[in-house]
Amino acid sequence: AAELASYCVMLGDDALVYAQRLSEWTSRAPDLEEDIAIANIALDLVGQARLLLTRAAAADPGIVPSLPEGSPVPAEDALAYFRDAGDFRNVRLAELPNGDFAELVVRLLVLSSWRLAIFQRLVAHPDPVIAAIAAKGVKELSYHRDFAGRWFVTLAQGTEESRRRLEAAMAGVWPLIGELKSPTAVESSVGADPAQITDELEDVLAQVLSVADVTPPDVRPIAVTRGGTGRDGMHTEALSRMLAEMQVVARAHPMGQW
Amino acid sequence: AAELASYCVMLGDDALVYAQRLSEWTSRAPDLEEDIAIANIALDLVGQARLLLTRAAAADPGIVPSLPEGSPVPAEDALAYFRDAGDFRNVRLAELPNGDFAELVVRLLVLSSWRLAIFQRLVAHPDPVIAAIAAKGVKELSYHRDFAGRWFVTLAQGTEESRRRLEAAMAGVWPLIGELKSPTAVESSVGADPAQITDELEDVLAQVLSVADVTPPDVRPIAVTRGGTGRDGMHTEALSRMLAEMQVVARAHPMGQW
Amino acid sequence: MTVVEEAPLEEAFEQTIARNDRIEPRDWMPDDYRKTLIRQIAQHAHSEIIGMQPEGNWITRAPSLRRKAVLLAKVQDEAGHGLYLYSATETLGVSRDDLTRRLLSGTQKYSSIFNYPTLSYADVGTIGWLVDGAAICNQVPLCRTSFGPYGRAMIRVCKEESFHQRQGYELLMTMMRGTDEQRAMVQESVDRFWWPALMMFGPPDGDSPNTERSMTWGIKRHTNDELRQKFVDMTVPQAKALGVTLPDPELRWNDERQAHDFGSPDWEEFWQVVKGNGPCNAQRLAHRQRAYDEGAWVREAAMAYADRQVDENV
Amino acid sequence: MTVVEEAPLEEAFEQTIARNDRIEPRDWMPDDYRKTLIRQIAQHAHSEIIGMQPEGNWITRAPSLRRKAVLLAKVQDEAGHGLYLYSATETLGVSRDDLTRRLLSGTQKYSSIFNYPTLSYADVGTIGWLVDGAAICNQVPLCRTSFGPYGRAMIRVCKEESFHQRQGYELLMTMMRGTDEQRAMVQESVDRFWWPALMMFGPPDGDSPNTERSMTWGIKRHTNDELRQKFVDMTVPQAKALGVTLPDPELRWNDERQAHDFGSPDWEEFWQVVKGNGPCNAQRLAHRQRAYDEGAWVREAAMAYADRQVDENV
Repeated sequence: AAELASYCVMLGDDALVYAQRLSEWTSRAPDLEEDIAIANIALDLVGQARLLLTRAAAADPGIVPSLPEGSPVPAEDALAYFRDAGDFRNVRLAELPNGDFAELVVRLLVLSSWRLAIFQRLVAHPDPVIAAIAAKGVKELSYHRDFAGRWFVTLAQGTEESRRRLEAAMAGVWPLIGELKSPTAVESSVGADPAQITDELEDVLAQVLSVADVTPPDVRPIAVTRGGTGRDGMHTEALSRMLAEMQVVARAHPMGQW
Repeated sequence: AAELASYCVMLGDDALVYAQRLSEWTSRAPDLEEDIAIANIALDLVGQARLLLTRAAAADPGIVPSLPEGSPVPAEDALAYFRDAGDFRNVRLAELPNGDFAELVVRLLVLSSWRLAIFQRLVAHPDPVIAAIAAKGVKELSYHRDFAGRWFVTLAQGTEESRRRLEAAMAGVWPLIGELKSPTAVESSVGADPAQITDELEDVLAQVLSVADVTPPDVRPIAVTRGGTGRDGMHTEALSRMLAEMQVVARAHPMGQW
Repeated sequence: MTVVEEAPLEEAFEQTIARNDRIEPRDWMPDDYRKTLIRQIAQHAHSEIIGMQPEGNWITRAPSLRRKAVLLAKVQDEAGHGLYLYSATETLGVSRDDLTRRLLSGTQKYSSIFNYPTLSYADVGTIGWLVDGAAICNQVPLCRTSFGPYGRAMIRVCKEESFHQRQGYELLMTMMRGTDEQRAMVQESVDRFWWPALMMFGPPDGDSPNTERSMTWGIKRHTNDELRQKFVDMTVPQAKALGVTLPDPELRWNDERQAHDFGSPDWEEFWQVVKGNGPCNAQRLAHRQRAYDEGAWVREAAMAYADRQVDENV
Repeated sequence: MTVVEEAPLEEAFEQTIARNDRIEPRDWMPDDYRKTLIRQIAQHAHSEIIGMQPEGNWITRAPSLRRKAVLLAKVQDEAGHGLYLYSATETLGVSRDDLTRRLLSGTQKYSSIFNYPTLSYADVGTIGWLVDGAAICNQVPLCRTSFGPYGRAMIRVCKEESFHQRQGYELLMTMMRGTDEQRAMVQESVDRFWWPALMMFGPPDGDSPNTERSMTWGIKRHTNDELRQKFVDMTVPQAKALGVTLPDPELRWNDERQAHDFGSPDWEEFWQVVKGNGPCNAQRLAHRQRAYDEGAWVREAAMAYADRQVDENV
């Protein structure tokens, strides 16, 4: 149960943290259609995060931060709003500060392709709640990946400027893909087969890059340090800043009703 | 005593909030010399804020936010870190998000000229603590104003680009000068003579603009609304975001020692 | 189209209006009617787009995941409303890009309410309750407006805004059941938004030169003061149920009129904000301008890509 | 300068070195000596400048006004150290702008420790205690280094860094007297920084090809492993006084050696970070590049203005 909870927190935090970055785009997108689409993706991910954090809390109530006696804050919000950065288990790619629209497209392509590969396999997970969450998520993530894939090709083949920006964005995102391919013990034991996921991620990216006629950037992955990675609670400097903003109202009112 | 406390909070918050904006510049200035100078100005203002908030708390302990029994947080920090945006009394010009270096120069010129005009008069204030704070501050603020004034002239007469940026910055700052010239009842009764301060501010700005050969921008002041201004606790959307960051560690540890 | 032909066309137009039927984009319409419509629908569309900012300001700080989802969806709906309304305007022969430029240059306006800042999470609720409430009062009659695409867009918009209004009211109701601090937040927010909400109906009828013509054309169906009265009468019992005080000492029930008497908003403030000197006018336009500028390369890339696809298919 | 003249010059240079006297910028020096010095002093200057970022990350979140002032002053001192050290390098005939470009292009390095992130306020204390502590061990001998401007700069730098180290230790000590959460923060921070701090002395002596020549020239005065041992011996009792555990199960006093035995840092990680693949390498350089680019118009304006003043005075 502890492992299952831990796994749900990982997947939930990926969704929660990246949804927060996507929601920062609201009213800032290149056009109304993209503004709506990005909000939609953020909404889907918030929904996934809620289900997964709730499942995690049910599997192991011990992981839910304790709040003052009588606090009406539900478990999903206790987890989202009352953990410090070091207790988050998302991959670091999810938390990086936003760049330009090309950065959004590249990061979304990578994260949604990876997550879709995971969810497609979790549909058959022995835990029926996770299987149901995955079944719903597969539809959502297919849309996210399509949106990112279409824009990836558009930017690659649009103007010189858009291709230049796309390549710069890839150079920033690629070094963090290694973390997606390095499963923790919990993921290997409770989750879908990491080797299959990695294969599918690589296939999908290769296919999109080929359609877009783009080569992978010549960058090296960020090294593993004794400190560990996002899955171990070792994050970039960006996460605690993001959480300061995300959690400020909730933390000011631990007894609040919303 | 309540009025004196309130006045000290106003002057203290102007310093605290603008120091926070200036400190965001650290490691981002155009060159090392400016990085050092900006940090120095921020340091002076943090120092002024500490003295003024401490004086305010001594004059009226009722204004200090209450913390859990036994908290070691001193009054200056209780005021700085445990008030919400609506309880801050700084002018809105102090809290605006940072722009480019030209924006820094223009805003610093206005705020330091204004504050120097106030402090020069407070040197003779009947409250000996305020008089002493002012005496120390006058030296510091003269340096701040000189720094800003020199850069104002440099940017005005540097390149076309620097002049364009300077003028854009003035267009952003000027609409908020009206608030500096509209004293609250407390300022009129406890502080230095507002009419003299306004005159001096206008004189100084006119002089710098004339040396720089720049005309004031053609912009209208932000209107007074029933909501009031910064001095009434009615701020821009930027202040609560700034405080979310500034206060996050302190608020997470109300019983903490630092 | 020559002058000779215009007489019967104008007659047909006026008959349609008189019958309370819809004018459609392909129908003949007087130039002034078209211009008035473009101005009004565009202003409405701009209001939706600029209106994303004050509430959007709190998405990243929403205090629960449920509220974050609700707020994201709401702001997304506003973008959607902007989209339909720009489409309705496009049937009158102006492009969205054109209208965006007019917004950014200040030649077209948006609702002044969005030039006030949002200062606490309670503002999200208050905007739903009071601002969307006032908007609905203004807009429900527009579902019967004479121009077809506008009327149909308004039916959809009004439906969604009623939903938003209920959500806003429900947030405030929930907060009022919470802590003392939360109740104080709600009251403080209502204090700030009450008067600006009343100003949303526009200046008093005596100072509203366009009202009469718009009513004749069936673009507008009630005067500003009528709508304001209706809004006050509708809102007072809601405020009571919520447990907040509306910040107007003159507000009281008038048994004779069977309506509430109420104080007068600060019309000097109203005109200042309309003229661009409100607390957030510059900020709102600068935000939109930045998004527009930063998106330019993306829109260009999309066009270049689309052109290439067309070329390849030829 | 011809070959004929070089022999006596070289002799004078070597005599100066042998006497432990200073070489001054106007003195003759071998090309390799000059290059080695430029590389070393520039790397040191770059470290100060990049080192502003990890601590600067917490200035805006400092948990008390006193700590905010202390941290602002410290980061400001680092900028100051960068300034003196760039000036020392300039006496060897390279400009600050040149060196900045070499930093940004990655052809000159900075201390790898700054490629680790700062994740809590305790890191401000830990950096003062361990990182400045290690830096001082490295730098105190450099006060006697053979090149005059470098040695004199180091005297000032070391004095200020000792002060910073005491401040860092004092912050940790204060936090350890605070709440359980604060104590946990300190321990977690020490766990992260201990091994990277040990790596600051460079690779084991066997893998450090430049050490010997630098020692012959009096640019360097102790080997990496000697300094590392000294640091460990100095730090262990401080850790005990603080009440934190150093995360090395092999760490223990060796009575025979009268020194501590300790484990080996992960040298694979060390080389990865040196090669640019550490957790923050890209972030640190991108930050510096952005500041440099965004400041370009200001530096140009200042030069244009200065040129104009000179012209007017001619």
